[in-house]
Amino acid sequence: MILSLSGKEVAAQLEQQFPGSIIASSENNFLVKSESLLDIAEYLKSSPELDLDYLNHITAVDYYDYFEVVYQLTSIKHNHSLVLKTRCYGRDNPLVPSVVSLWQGADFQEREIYDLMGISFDGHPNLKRIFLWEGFQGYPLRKDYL
Amino acid sequence: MAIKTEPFVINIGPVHPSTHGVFRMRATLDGEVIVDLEPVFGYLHRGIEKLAEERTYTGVIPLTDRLDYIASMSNNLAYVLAVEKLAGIAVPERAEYLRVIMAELQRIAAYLVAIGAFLNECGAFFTPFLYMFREREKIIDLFEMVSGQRLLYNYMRVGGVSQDIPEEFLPALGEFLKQMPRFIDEYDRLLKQNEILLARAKGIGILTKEKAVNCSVSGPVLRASGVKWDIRKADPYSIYDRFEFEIPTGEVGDCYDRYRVRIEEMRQSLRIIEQAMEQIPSGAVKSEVPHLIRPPVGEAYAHIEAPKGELGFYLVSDNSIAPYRCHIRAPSLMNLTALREMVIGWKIQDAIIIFGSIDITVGEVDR
Amino acid sequence: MEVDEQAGLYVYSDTELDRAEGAAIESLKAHCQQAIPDPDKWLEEELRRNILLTSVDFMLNWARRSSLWPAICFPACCAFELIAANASRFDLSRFGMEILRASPRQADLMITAGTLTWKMAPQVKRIYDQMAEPKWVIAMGACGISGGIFASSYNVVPGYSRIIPVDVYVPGCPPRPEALIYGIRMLHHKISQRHTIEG
Amino acid sequence: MLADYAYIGLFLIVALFFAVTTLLLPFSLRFFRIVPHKPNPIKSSTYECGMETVGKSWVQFNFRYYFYALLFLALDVLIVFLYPWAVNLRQLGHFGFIGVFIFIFIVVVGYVYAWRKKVLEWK
Repeated sequence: MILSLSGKEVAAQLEQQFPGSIIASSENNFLVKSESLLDIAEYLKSSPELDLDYLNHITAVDYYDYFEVVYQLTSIKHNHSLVLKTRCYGRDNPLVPSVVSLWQGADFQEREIYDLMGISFDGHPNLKRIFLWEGFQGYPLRKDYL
Repeated sequence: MAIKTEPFVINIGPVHPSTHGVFRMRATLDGEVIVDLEPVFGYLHRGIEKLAEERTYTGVIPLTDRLDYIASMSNNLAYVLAVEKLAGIAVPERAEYLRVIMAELQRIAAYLVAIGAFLNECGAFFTPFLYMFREREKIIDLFEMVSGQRLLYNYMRVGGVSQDIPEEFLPALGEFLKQMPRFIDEYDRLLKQNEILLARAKGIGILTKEKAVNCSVSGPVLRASGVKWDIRKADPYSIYDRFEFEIPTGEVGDCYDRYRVRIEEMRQSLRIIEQAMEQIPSGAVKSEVPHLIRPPVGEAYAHIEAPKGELGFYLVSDNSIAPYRCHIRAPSLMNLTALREMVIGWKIQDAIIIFGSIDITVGEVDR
Repeated sequence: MEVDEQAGLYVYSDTELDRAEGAAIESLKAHCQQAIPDPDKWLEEELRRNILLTSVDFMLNWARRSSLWPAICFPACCAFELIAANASRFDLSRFGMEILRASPRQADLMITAGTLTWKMAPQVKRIYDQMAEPKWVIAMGACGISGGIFASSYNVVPGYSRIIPVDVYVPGCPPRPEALIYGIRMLHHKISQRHTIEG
Repeated sequence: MLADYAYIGLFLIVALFFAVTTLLLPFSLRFFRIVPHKPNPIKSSTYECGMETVGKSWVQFNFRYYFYALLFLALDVLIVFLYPWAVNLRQLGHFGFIGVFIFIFIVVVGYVYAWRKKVLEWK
């Protein structure tokens, strides 16, 4: 049975290493500032007892006044999983650091979020539209897309 | 003195017999060796995630049929599990067993198509494909008996299944279970030591264990690389913890291992169906669920072991009748992440075989 | 991806290619807002009566009708009903259609099996233009007729008749192989009325 | 003796007739308008899976493919000479028999040389 780590425990562990970067942590997920996302993810992947080496999926949800990017990570060895979230504000050019350097599986998913939701990921080697064509106006999955 | 050769760009394009649908690879070649390969998606992007936001929770089920149209029972199951997890709906026993039987039959049908297409690309032009389709027609008859449709069944509902099985279903299923193992053995005997298949598939397109995990590959491709990770065992959903079956894994992770893993998994699926047939109770097939479900505000992620890999649905609800956000974790798209590294350095015909052994469905890649 | 600068070889950069393809899609989308009328002049009653089919016409129509080779244009789910129709159980080769030609040069029938998106539209139009005359089109499935379940999507062409003239529509989602075979029989009736030698 | 040449003449005529008809058939069908003739620029462009072709195809490719053709040519010419020899083997007697083997030996030496130099295998 995949044990889904509770956000609170992991937040407690990370509090001293990354002071002030954890905004909120509820029962099953764990919200992080987007600036410190990369090094928290680096820690989650490399720490031996967490060892979250398998990225299940990345999703973006449009809550009108902010975008929420959800990462679901799993450890194949310890058989536990964790949901990591981050938020980005502003509707013209929301920005989130890219985790392609840690998990190569994030490559196409981040391109898809950029293509359909409009969130750009800095540090992504080949960020361009994946499903729609180059001249397409607008980002279809946004709530205010006509 | 290195021979100066010029690269040559070719589109293994959207309309191509071996790209399993409208998938395009822009390959740069040096002679016949592939120097660089860029997959291009989007030729079947119907925007299912946007359409799901304008339909009720029950209305999204026909949309999920058309995702991976070779395994639409598994798509239904994944979506329905996500909604039940979100809304906290219990499912009666008989419905759980029916779902397991349908999902495992669908896995066999999807693997038959996968192996048939893979051998078709290895050069056995259409003979194994017709063999496979003859067996798949038997499974489609069973599905037609249950749901009335041949390909896109729309059979499962939130809280159970849409209708009970007719009484001649179980004897027909027993008949199918009797002669399917014979077919798999005969087919395996033909191909296990086949020199052409060994020459074409052994040691080609090797995906190492670390690269597979790092590229979030899942399903038979991950198990062929030696990672023992099957969601039916790792995170048993519905009632998969009541059946015992093994998880076959390959050693090297080349095309031949992927083929072997799929053949072994068909046998394991047959075992699961047998056990499910014996233990199936009678009773209701659908719990009382309001037609317009209004799940509480919140989010849920449920994933199953679909024939292509880990198929997951991430649902966000704002207590209205339509899902606020419905993201689909498409295993076919993830499995293609490693395609570029696996293919560079090989010849074109090996690239076609490596692509065929990953076995994607473009409906699920582009959504 | 720059390949080799100093030798002045063709340097292909994918962004420039994508932009060109995007422009082609935009122009096609702007151009095809109206459905192309179906070529069904042969249906009018009085025209059918006084068609005097010469024996050459009869022979040609019989030859063309009984060896229609479909070009593969396999976007989505209907493709698997088309393959099932081709496989051993429904066996399309009874009608002389046993081989699905990969290239449009050797095909004279295009069975459009699946949803058409705006990104795929220029390619399907190009395949149709590259097929040799005389050629026919069967729009298979609800998506081929009117965009079907995905008609309200931002990226789906509402029906193949927007970009290519369609001869026979086969409804269903996906249509059963028997329905497809009935559609093909209808096409056979249409071909047998065809008047080849004009004037 | 003369009659034998008649057979060759007849054979030549039939071959010529066959070649000419297959060439002229499309033009005559088009002339009588049996076959519709509607050329357009897209139809005459090369078919590459529904896409426009990218770049040029007159590229310099590896020399090994030319080796392949070279070896085939050498061995094919060898076979062409074997046919007349095989037809009247009995009249030629021992002298013909040994002569042909010397000829075959010469060509096979070239083939073994190419084989040892691993020209036909490439990873």
